[in-house]
Amino acid sequence: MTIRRRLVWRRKEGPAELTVESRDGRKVTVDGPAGPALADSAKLADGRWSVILPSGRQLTGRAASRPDGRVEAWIGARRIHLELADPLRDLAAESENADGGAMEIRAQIPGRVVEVFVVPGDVVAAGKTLLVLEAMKMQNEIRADSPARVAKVECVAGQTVETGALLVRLESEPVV
Amino acid sequence: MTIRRRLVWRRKEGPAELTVESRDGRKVTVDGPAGPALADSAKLADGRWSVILPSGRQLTGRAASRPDGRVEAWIGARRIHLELADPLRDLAAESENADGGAMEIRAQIPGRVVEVFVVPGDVVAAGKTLLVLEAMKMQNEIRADSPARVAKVECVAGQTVETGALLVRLESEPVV
Amino acid sequence: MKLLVANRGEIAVRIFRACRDMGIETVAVYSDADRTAPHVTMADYAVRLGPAPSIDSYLSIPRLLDAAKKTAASLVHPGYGFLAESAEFARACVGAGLTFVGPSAEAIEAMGSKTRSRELMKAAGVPVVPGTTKPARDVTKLAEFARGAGYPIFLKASAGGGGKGMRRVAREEDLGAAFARASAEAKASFGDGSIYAEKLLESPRHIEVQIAADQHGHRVAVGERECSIQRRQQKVVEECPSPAVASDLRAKLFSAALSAADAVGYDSCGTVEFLLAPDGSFYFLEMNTRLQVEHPVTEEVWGVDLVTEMIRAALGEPLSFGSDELAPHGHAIECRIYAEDAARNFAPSPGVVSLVRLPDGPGIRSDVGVESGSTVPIDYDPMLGKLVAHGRDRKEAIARLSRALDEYEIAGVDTTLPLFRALVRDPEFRDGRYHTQWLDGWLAGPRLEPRDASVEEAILAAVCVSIDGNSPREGILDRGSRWGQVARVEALRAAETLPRGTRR
Amino acid sequence: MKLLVANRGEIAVRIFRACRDMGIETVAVYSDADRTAPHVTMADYAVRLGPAPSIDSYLSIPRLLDAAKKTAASLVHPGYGFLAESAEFARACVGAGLTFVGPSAEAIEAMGSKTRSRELMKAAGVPVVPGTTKPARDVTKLAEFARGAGYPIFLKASAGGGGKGMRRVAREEDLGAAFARASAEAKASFGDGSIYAEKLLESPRHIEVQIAADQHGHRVAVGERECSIQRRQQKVVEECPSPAVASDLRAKLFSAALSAADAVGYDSCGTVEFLLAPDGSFYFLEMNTRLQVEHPVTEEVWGVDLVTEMIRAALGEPLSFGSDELAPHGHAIECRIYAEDAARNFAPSPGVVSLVRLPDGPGIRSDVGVESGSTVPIDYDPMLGKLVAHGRDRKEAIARLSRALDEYEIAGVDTTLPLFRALVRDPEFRDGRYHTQWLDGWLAGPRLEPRDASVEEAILAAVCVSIDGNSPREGILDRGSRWGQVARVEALRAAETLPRGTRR
Repeated sequence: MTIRRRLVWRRKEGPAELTVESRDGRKVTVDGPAGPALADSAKLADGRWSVILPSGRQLTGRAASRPDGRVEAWIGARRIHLELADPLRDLAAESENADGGAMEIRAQIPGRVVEVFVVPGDVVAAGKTLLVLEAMKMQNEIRADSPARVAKVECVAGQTVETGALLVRLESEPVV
Repeated sequence: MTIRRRLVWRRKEGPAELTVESRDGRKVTVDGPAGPALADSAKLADGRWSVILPSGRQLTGRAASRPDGRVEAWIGARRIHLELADPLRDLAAESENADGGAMEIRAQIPGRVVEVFVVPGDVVAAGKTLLVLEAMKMQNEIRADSPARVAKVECVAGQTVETGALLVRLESEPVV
Repeated sequence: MKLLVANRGEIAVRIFRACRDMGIETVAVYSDADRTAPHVTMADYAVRLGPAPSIDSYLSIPRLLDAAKKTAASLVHPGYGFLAESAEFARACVGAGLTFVGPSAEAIEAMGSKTRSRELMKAAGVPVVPGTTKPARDVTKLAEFARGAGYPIFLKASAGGGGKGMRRVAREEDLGAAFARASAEAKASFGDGSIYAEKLLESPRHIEVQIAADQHGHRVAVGERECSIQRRQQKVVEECPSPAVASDLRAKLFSAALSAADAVGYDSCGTVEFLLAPDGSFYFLEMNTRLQVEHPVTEEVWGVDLVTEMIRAALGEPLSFGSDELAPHGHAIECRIYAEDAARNFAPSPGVVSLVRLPDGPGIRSDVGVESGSTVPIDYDPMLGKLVAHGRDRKEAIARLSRALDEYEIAGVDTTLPLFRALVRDPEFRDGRYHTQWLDGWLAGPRLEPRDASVEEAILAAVCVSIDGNSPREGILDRGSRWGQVARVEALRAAETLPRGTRR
Repeated sequence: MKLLVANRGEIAVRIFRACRDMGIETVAVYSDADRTAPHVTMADYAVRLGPAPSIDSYLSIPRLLDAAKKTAASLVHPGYGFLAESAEFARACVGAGLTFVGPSAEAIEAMGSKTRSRELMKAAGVPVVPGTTKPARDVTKLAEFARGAGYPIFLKASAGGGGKGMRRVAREEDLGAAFARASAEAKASFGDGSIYAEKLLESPRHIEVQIAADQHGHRVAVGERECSIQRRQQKVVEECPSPAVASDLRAKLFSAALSAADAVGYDSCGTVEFLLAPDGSFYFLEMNTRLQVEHPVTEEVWGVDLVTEMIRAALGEPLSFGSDELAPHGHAIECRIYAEDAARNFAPSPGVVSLVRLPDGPGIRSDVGVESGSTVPIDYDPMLGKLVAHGRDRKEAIARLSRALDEYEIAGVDTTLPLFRALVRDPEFRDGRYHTQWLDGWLAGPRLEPRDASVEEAILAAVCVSIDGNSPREGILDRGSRWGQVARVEALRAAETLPRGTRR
């Protein structure tokens, strides 16, 4: 069973990509901000995971993702929060399109547009909710990742969308 | 899911039948030596079972049967042994045939006769091994349940037998 | 001999353990929500009371008495909360020929009414906090008192405690609204809406003295407990001994507590609560005529078994120790583990506890009422149990508590564990510099924001969510059910129709 | 600061807990059989040593030193068994610039050799059991001694204990064969086949004194332990205090133990073992220059943390208590829980522990090295951990131990739990009337036959096997795998090629 997962770790210092790769579920390579690290991973009977990093550092804990993209991780009584977006799971994801600068936000799975909060020309701050998309009975606010200007709005409230349908096109806000 | 199981509980005071019946796995009727009792039964996450009897008596424990027909039951650190034979599981079972007195031991599932220890005319005590029958890679000694005289031997070592094939016919030993 | 516990959760487990130690057979009662709860599956006998709501189960005196009759139980222990301070229940047990494990109904009644108990204390020369003498059904009496004693004042339900029916009133304008809400809450929790008012002391400490007594007139004060770490009058952490009580103050507290117990001829285990002002003066607050949640810290330091003593006393046997045979050793701290999310304003978090992994080793004791697979019903007080750490001194007790918290895992429901983890690292807590308002202020700060993940922790999380079955996609589905459940809870809470067992 | 534990299982967990209490980072080492063992998953760092066999992992000094270097650990604690009494390992650690948490290599060496230690004790005026002075490689010297001292005599490996390389010899004719087997066993366990002989005392009690010392010459005797419940010289149950030691005998034992420690300038925690004859005379047996399995009973009664004291001593800090500050309170009893079936002649029962459910509540402490899902490898000593009960007196300790056993569940492997359940009900045990040969005699009787089921128990079993997935038919299949496994073990045992870690 080969596993290959691309995760986006949204940190204060800016998003970082984590690629998780493993052929046997035991030797797991995690390519992160500090380069690739081979983690000797083992799942425990009670559902927790133990990883031993090349430095010998050992961590055992559990983590589960929440619909809002946040991952709730626990090591004993310590609760750790991290925004670990999985493009597959985020009902929409931004991708740099050809002509750079512009970011297209497309639906990742079929859903229904519940509400739209922006019109072309709006200038939005990072975290501003652009629209609410409903899929599998879960409502998910699609927010701007960084400050931008709304170039195009391709959907209206009540409209159902297919996977890949363009929802909003943003242009990075020229530094004024 | 309706469950109906007939178990033979081999006690010092002689075998007793336990019929277990339940439509929902929760209200379980166990018809035993002291008459039918409705046991409010619930399975716990760790695999143990809790039963509450009509008297209010509560027992929680775990039990698993072993190939030799014995059941190993545990209540905390207390180990309890009981011979809880399941005709289905005993590769052979005695049944009273028409003319009373005689008991026929038939194969319950297809197997191979490994060895035969008796010849017609032998007088056997309870527990004497009559033959060894192999099924599903398990060798199982088929023993006489009570003192008897071997009336007929219908199988030879090495012979494979079908379900229901007659192996040995015993006659209850006349009290001398 | 059989003992029936008219309670559930960790205190039922605690009392059954004392019964086993004494060779007494155990009878559990349960509502439909508790069929497979640990207190049921450990008991020798178990009797169904009724559906989940407390009024049809744990608060139903007729059904409790039937259960005792059915199993021929001769002893009944009420635990804490529910009917523990109901003189009616105590009388009903005695009326049914049962031995009630606790004080006499008269003692419960006398100490149960805040106003009557204060009169008794004044007569016995025990200092009391200035307050109204009669329980009031309307606000006028309270307004008069407040104008005399001066604000701020404190409104309290006269028929019960545990944070129910309590309101702080800083100014006269707020009195009317506060009274209405406090009275409604008291009515819902104790069936009696009468309220009384007290002068509010500025940042006092809550010190209580454990009393052990028998029916032969022996009464012993078994150490004090510090219970000032409270959230909205609800105890969260308790310690023994108190970091703020030196030996001379201790002697005065003990004798005041003993006078209180003598005043009602107390003959079981009970606790006399005081408020200790910064200037060292102390005032009688109330006497709890029952076993307290926090009794384990006293047991660990003083080496006594308070539940066994209660049962012995109920059976007419003498206390198994005199005050001269007792000596404290070390320091113990207890954390109450609630199924509430401290980071979301202590929103209750009912649901299925998918994993319980308890800490162990030197100095650690867990009295817990759930195990992996247990359900935390929405119908009762969401306390899962208590973590108790004992060390040679306060420093070692805190070090061991912190170590135990690193080993503690509860999954499936949110808990107050992260709150304790932050608390044991707080300098003021480590120095014992706190009082009854301290935690509310502390919680207002940004202390419970979970730390951002380190690179190593992010790698662990990535492995968990990627290799594991609960990858995000599935995550939504199974998460969905739980989040759906929390939404249901929020709705229920908002509607405040939540029939709660009283909280202790 | 990081501490590496050169050990596994419950003692590694125990030492890591002390490290956490002291704020020291923890480094675990593991063989391939222990990757997911609790001592690994709780540690801050973990380093693989090698494959399962001890010689390639826990007994490999080079690999242990590499692990310390890799993680920059500065402290090494050997635990018990494995390399705990290897002067070579102590020296290797010091040579690699590491701080060995334990006594000096010289003290280990001196006390490690049974014959040298006896010479030291004679010089220090401590009474010793009559025995050969030099370790013998052949039987003639031993035969000479035996003829002089008179049979029965006791053959012991001079390089280690824990029941390995030990044989009782009742008559001269049996000496040759017994010597051969004892020497072979000692060779296999400690790499040194030399044997020495001792006069065998009739039904003596095994009493040991705990010593705590630092590098500043402070040495304190911290109570005695009773360890007479043994099976073939292997401790099974230990108690503190001993039911057979009154205060005047205690004073004599303490001073003898302190002389032993002084004789080697002992500067860590250690234990001096004595044999107490029925007439009250006692003889030095040996000094264990390490932490003992049974240290928790001393910790519970004397309120000390012996592992923390060892680490402080290794760091050059003084003992945190003087003998005047110590006082015992109550009584504690420990049961060693082995993955062995006492009813089948203690046959080892390796395999997967499908369920571990530990008891808790007042007076109960579990130091355990497995959890649900853990594997019990066939390669090491099959001790899973220890159950410790503490009470105000011996009677309460036994009552609490019995209660804890009713809550204790270990499924998937056989354990010695049923043995303890029967033991706590035995009148002689309850009266403390036993000695080192008592248990072997007791085990010969029909005591461990599991009781026949009552009707109610049969109903429970019927429900389990009928409604549950594991109905008999499936029973065979999944049972098969485990029984297959036991067969494999029996074969291995018979071949005696079992490379065991030394047993304590």
